[in-house]
Amino acid sequence: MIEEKKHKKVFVKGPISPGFIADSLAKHAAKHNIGAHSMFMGQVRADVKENGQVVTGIAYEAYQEMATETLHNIREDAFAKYSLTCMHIYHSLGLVKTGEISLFVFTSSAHRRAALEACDYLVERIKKEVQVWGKEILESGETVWKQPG
Amino acid sequence: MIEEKKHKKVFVKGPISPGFIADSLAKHAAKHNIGAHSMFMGQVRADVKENGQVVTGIAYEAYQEMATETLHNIREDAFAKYSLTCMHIYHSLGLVKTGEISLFVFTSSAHRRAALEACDYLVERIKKEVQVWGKEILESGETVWKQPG
Amino acid sequence: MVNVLLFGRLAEICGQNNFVFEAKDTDAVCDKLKTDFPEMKQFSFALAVNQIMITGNTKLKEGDEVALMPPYSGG
Amino acid sequence: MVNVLLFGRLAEICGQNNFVFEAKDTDAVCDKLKTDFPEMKQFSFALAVNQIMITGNTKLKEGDEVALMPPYSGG
Repeated sequence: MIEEKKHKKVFVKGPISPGFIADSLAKHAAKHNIGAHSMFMGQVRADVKENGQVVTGIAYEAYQEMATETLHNIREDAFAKYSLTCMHIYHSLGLVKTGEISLFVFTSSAHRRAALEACDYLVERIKKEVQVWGKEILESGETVWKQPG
Repeated sequence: MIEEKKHKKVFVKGPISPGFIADSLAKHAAKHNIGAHSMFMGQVRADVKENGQVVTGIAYEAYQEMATETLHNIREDAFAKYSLTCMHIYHSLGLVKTGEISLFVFTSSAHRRAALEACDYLVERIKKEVQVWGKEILESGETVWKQPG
Repeated sequence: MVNVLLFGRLAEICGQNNFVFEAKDTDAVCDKLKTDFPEMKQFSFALAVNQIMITGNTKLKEGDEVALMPPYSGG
Repeated sequence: MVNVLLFGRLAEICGQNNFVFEAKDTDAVCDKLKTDFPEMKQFSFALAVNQIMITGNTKLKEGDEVALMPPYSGG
């Protein structure tokens, strides 16, 4: 069980599509003890940088083995802290263009507070603790390392 | 503008499908100032009632004119309180079967805190303040008025 | 005449979700319904006049819409 | 020999994301990289040995994996 969770697939190549998100949701229709789903999606913004150049995408890299372990621990903490039925986390690797989704956090529970609070908790911990780095790609082709935020 | 918001369509007949949710998300790919989406979905549970009967669905009714006005005010409060790009709320009317979605709240913002907090805020206010009633339909055909919760 | 709307369990008790009758104020509406449908006395409900929540007795005029609403249970 | 992994900006500065060299402890790893790539001195980073975060100098043994990581910026 732990082994299985350890190897739960988190990283996906390229953006996370709305269709993938819909499929994830649809899979939970058979789980009749679920009353609440919370989702968070991170989308790549077209920020304007100091030099006036606009971000066209972010290229993500991860220290995958360590990030997977970190996410496993965050996941275990969330299961201990909140009464959850399901929890899914997906993060993109490689290029994700402006307007596309790079992070998808999905929690489900019988009652709403657990799903809502766990989703918030996961997003904050993922942003702060997971070994992932994003490099913003500007119109000119220049790159800027994304600041933690 | 206010007139348009007042008439924003909230109530939909029957369940809210994963495909509808995916389409709602996909429509935001062109909004390049969005960095974060939060979603909440309420799903009908197969609760076991005191008489041992299992819930097979919930039939929803609303005082539509008043509920629409209430939701308009909640929406305005959320826009004032949080720095949001978009906000969408959908609630089912009529029968929604176990495992199907009856409430969909969707907030988007540049940075994650606004979307996360606004989604939570909207869900709580909708549950407490909106003129909607659910009647649980049991296996036997009996009905039980849903308790607020 | 005022237009009385009933929701949820209250409509079920009264066998219909809409009545039109004479009433000078909201107390008169509630009294009439509790007399005609004694089971109404067992349940608490909120009142709105013309879609505005009210507390305490409120005078009614021709054509007003009075809604009797049990606790909400949407979502 | 230890396996040194570099991520994000640090890999860019060093022109590659992986070095294998002799080092008795993590201070030696950092000193070597800062000598070979002086720009490394300008950036703060965290260290992990065999995927465990460390603080302070840590002894290394043959085959250890040392990772130099700038502040995370995923999501």
